[in-house]
Amino acid sequence: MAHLTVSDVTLSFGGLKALSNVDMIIEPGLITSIIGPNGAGKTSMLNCISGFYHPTRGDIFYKDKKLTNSSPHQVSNMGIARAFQNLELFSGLSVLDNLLLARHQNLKYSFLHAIFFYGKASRIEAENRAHVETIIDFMELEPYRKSLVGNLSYGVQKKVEVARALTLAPDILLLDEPMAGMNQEEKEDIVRFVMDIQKEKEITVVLVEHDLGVVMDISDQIYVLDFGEVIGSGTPEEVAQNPKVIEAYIGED
Amino acid sequence: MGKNLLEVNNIEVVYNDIIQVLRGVSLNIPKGGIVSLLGTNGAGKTTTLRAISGLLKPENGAIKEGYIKFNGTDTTHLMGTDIVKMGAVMVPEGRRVFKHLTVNENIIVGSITRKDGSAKIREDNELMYKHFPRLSNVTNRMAGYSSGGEQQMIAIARALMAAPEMLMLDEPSLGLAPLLVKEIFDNIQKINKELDTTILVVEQNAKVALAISDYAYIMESGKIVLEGPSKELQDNPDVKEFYMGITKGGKRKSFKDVKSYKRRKRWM
Amino acid sequence: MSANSWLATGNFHTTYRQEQKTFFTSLDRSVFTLFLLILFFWPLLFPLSNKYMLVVDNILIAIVAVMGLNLVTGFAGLISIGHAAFVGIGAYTIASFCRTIGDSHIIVTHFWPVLILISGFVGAAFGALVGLPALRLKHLYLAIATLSFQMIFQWVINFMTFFNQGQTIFVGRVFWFTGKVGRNDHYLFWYYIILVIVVLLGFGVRNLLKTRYGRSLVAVRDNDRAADAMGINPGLTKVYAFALAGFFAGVAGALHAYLYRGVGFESFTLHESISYLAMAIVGGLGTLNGSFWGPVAIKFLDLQVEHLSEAAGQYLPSSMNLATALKPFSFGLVIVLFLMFEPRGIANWWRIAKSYTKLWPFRY
Amino acid sequence: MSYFFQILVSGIVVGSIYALAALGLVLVYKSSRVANFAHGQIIAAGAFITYYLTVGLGIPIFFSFLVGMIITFFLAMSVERIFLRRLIGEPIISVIMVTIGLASIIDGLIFITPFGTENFSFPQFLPQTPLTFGGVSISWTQLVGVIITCLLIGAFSWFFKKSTVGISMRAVSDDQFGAMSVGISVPKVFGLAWATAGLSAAAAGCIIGNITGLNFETLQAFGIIVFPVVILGGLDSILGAVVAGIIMGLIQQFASGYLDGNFGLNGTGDVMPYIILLIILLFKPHGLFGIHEIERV
Amino acid sequence: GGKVYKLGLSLAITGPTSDAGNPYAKGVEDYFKFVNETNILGDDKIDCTIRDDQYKTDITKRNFEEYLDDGIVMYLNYSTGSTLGLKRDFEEERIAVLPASYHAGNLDDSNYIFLPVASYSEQLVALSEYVAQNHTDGKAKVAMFIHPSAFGRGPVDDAKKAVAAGLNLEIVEVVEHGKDLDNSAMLKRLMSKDVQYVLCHTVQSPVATMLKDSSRLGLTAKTYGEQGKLTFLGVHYTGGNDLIALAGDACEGYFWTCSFNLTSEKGEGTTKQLALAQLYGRDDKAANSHNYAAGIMVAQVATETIKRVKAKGKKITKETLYNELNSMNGANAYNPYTTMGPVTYSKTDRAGVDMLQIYSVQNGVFKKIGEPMQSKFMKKIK
Ligand SMILES: Nc1ncnc2c1ncn2[C@@H]1O[C@H](COP(=O)(O)OP(=O)(O)OP(=O)(O)O)[C@@H](O)[C@H]1O
Ligand SMILES: Nc1ncnc2c1ncn2[C@@H]1O[C@H](COP(=O)(O)OP(=O)(O)OP(=O)(O)O)[C@@H](O)[C@H]1O
Ligand SMILES: [Mg+2]
Ligand SMILES: [Mg+2]
Repeated sequence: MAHLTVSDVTLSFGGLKALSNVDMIIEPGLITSIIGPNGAGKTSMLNCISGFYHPTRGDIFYKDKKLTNSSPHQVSNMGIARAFQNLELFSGLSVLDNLLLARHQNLKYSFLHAIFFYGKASRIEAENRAHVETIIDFMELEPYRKSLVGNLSYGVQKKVEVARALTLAPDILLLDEPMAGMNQEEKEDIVRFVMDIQKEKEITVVLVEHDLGVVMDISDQIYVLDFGEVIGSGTPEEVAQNPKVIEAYIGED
Repeated sequence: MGKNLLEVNNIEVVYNDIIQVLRGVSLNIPKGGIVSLLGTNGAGKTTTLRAISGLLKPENGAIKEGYIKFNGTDTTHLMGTDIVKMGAVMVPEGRRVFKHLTVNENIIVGSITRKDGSAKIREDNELMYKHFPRLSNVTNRMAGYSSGGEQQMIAIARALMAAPEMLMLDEPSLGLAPLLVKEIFDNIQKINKELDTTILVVEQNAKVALAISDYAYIMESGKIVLEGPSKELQDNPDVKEFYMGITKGGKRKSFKDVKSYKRRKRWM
Repeated sequence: MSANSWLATGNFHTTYRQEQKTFFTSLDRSVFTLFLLILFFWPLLFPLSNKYMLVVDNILIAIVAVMGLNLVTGFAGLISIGHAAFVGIGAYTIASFCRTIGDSHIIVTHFWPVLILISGFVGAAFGALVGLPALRLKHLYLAIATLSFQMIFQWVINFMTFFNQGQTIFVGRVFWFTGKVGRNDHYLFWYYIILVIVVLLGFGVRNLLKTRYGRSLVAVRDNDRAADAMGINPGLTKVYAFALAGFFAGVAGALHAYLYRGVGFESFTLHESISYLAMAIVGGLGTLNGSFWGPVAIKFLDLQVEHLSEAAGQYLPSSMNLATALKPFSFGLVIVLFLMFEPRGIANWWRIAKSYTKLWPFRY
Repeated sequence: MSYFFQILVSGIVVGSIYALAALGLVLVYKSSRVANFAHGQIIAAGAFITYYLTVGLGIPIFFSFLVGMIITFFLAMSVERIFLRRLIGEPIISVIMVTIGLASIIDGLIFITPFGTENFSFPQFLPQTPLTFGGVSISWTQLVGVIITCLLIGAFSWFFKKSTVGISMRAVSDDQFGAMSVGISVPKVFGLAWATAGLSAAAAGCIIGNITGLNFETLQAFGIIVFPVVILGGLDSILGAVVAGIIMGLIQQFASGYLDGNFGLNGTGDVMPYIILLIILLFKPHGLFGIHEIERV
Repeated sequence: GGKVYKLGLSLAITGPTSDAGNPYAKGVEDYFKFVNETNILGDDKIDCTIRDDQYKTDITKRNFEEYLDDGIVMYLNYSTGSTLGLKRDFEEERIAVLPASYHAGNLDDSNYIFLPVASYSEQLVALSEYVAQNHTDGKAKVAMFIHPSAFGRGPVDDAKKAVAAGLNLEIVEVVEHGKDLDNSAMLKRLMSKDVQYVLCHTVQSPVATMLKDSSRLGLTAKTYGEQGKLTFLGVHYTGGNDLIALAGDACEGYFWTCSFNLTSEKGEGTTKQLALAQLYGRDDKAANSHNYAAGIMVAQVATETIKRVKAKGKKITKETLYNELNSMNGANAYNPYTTMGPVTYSKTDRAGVDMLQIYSVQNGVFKKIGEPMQSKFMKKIK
């Protein structure tokens, strides 16, 4: 059964249709990519899934639950994490704190425990810290652990963005252009992370990316959007042959 | 090609008085040329551009060593406004358009430092829409609602309105779809030819950057590690592998095959 | 950890739990305990006059209030220009009891700890209520909404007969195990009560900040959209921040009512709200110890300027208002200079001093 | 009926004075995102300077209005230079607090002069007989006040919409770094914003001073009263300030005309603006005309 | 060397009502200086600490505690709010207090507060009586224009009681004003209810604004009680030179009660007052202010009490001063040069000067109307 189903979603801003009648099926355990020209509605799609926008029409289901009108924290609590296209970090905090924060929902202790900081609260906080350290290891962020996120270079911030989403330990990870602003080498690193995430942690990945090389190489499934409509979908090979896609996005090389 | 328009000599930049980011960077930009600056994340490319355009101060950074000369004048410690007036304008990383201003207002703002009369400015304003016809459809829309590519064009047009001698672009291809990248870089080339604007472009997308530039620098951890005419660098095997993803066989290497170990770069 | 905890100089943590400790070393703990002991015993050794004891009590009450303000404004980033009104809510809770059951009813005089707690909760309830606009409003719009609350509060108190139209509502003298707290012991007695409350609340806040309940505050301050995506309900968190602040303010208000043995609305005006803000900022927004420094500094300054302007008044031609002018002038000047040269408040000096002693004698 | 119309006209008159008083706040906010809590003090300073010029130095009153405005223009500019420039880039709340401290400093300075505590009034220079239309009357002072308000507000609206400097002031509030990159001098913009705010404050101070007499407490209280006005209108909208000013004026006049003394209520004119403000904010969180922050994730 | 007697005064030199507090402080300061320099108490000196409380009860309380620590023998207070708020402390400390607030409530449940002059209530009732007496046809319709605070509201109930006790007028409305820029709405409303007299109990600047609006709307009576127009009258803090400064021509014909001599009506007292002001270099404004006179007056009373206790050869303590004040009546009544009549205190009457003078603005100065008078109804309703 499909993990995430987007059925007939339309999203309008005033007169502008950012998405129109989009259908998507995201299979569990795979990497699904969404591509398309700028302003095609890719980010809007992720926003609809993660609850930042609510579709004007249509529905989105996760497993059996309808999340069309859920707010972001509800979606996140269902196990869908999100990394943003434009950096949305807690820029006044250190990398470590950014990651610790992401575990909010997984920490179950009461307010009273917190005030007195005994028993449960202290134990769970220690576990939380341990978990975050594994992510820091995994994403190779050790050197930046204690530095203020706002002072890091663009590329590193993007990495923190992905790491933070990972910290949520989600079922589905939505990545919005995680490789923008990186050079070849760094892209390779991120690709490796993404593939490891998918393989080792069995997380379903939804990827929005402009680097066709990356997309074609690692996706299991691709959706192509243009002006808010799906103009093609399928395996990388299928998409690469699709004339509409070539015209709208890839261009003749 | 004429003499050097910009000369960056051995500068060192420190943030917050403690974090040293640039460790002796030198660049020369010839008049009328296109020069590209490549490098890894956090290498200090953005910092270099900030240093040249006098915008370190707001970030609590400062040039501690070395000097920068623009058009023969020492600009090391000048403020951003003065440097713009002298003719060096930067298009900042992440575009930074004025979200709540209309597209046209964004472009007009670029002319704030100019003193050559409103007629000339209006003329240039028209000219921008010739360069970026895409923008002429959306002149009265809030810039914040424009797509990424449009915002990049707005940012470039805005910078051009200052009638600069030298334009510095910080990752213009960031987040743009392949077709748009092409369009933007075509535009850059055109601007260089038609307006005779010298261009310094910082890029992650080495392929396109090397394709349009005459000369290139590669930067890592605050130092220039490699430089040369773009043509030569395009053939450098390390550049090929690390910046363009081309294997020794000349084929594009697949991301699926990336290994967890890293080959050492020869220049390190 | 090294065998002798007294000699430990760095952070030798082998488990993450050790990093959560309130005191990293025994030295820290001992210094702190000593400090507390001093706080408890000095008034016995060096008794102060009533006036100065009143000033000291006042500072402690301000610390309670500012701790609350710091949570909502410093940590959660929601500017509140109505904090004095919340303090007023606490004070008027006590006053309401006095109005309905009489100001020397046994509940007022004997069960005051319960009433103080109740005032805290009433404050929290109003805090949550006033925090509701935070679900929709941001930045200055929210700040002015809190200003509106301040104004409406003043108006209600000033016009409702139940609240004696803002005139003083008397509060009776309380009883302790030793009997009625008389005029001479009054200020000393409340010094100890408030001190205990400050210490308890201080530890409460400190613990809270190490947990998700504290972190969520900081998250909505820095980026509420990202917080939302991380599973933190930003709206609820903001309301909760206001409720927390309201609780502290309510407690402070109740203490104020008992200390002054009366409640009048002039103690809870916009001007007071602004001084609470000043204290929070001068102390250092978003730091716990700033909540202590701020009130101490501002109240101390107030006192000094008063002395100064009095002294000036003696020597300057009395036809000039110089003496009176000095007070607002220097108050403003200190705040402005502080912010110009140390926008992060006294807490920053504290941090610098601390890192200096840590590294000493090895600088850098 | 003339009861109703008189209240209507008074409401509009009072409202336009609110608008003018609020204008300075909007000007500063529009370019620097700072809410200036010292605005009331600047209004008072402007009024007292003008008073001193007229009465103390005997300068003809219209001329001293102009000079007073110009002096306040430079005064506000230097306030910005001395106190606020260092704080560019600091958290907004620090800057707001500086303006609060500034208010206190100006208080102190004004207290040194007799203006701090005593009452004064401008010499009468306009005809004393009010203009009356069908039972509704308006004084010359009020009329002139409304006209000056309209003129100033019209001028500033044009300035922000059309002139490059005006646009660049808005640009600065959007993105300071972006603005610097195109060569806008952020400090100059802030200085200009404060200066123009000072100018409008002086105008407001003179008009209020003509209506109520010169009393420091009264004048300085305008610094707070204008907050519900600008918030209702939308912090960065000049048009908003005008509309909201008039709405608030009407609310106050109608509240005191119809509510006070009738339902056991009193002093509603003081509190109604805040209540209405809260209600309207629930539906329009950016005020009536404030721009919606573009927040795209 | 002589002894030093400590007194304390806490008042609003800055903040709300400082326009009154400022000259008041000057009066107190100057008179005590004068006492010390001219050896009125022989070798003994008075040391009166004057401190600003910005009209806030909390600060007043702190000042009071400090004065107590210093060992003051008599206390001078200012605001209504703080006088009411500290009532219990005065009782506990058994210290005589002279406030600048003439609020009648100060006298309830309290034995130590001595009002220098007739209470606001008495003044307002006296004004009401004046209105009733001089109104020609039928019942006079009256509105009250009140400061929205304890200070303003206090006397309203007493005025209502007086009406209930048979005073022949109708109180149509009691308006608590705000910070209005324009009172047109209110004035129009009053007109619509056929109000003819407006009794004010607030401070000068709102009255000034109202008077200006009324004159603009053409509603101000040209002569007292003119039909279809409004006649304005007010209590102590509504009038004085500042009102004239603020309202200009609009306050012509404004009626005002005051227990102090005004410099606009030359007399022995005012000459002394002006001389004192000149001695200490006060400007004209302060010198001519009735609040300056009020300040001098409390200082005079305090000095006189000390002098009398001394004359009896007793020690100057809180207690002796308190007792001395209580016996300041009959033949012992004290007549300071600042007031309309003698100061009388007793165990049952702690309002000092009972005489009131009605003044009215004529050609830009306050002029006496009739002889000093006393309220009749106030005695009835007590
Ligand atoms: N909050 C909003 N209000 C109005 N229009 C919006 C909003 N968010 C997105 N849009 C519009 O919707 C369209 C789709 O935008 P979206 O950000 O989804 O594009 P995208 O495919 O992610 O582009 P890019 O590759 O540049 O990130 C654009 O035209 C954009 O202007
Ligand atoms: N304001 C700042 N304060 C402190 N450190 C900074 C600041 N800005 C940048 N740095 C540090 O300087 C180094 C270089 O940053 P810079 O932004 O110049 O890199 P870059 O080459 O542009 O990288 P990218 O390609 O990721 O944009 C980074 O390590 C970064 O953490
Ligand atoms: Mg996108
Ligand atoms: Mg960069």
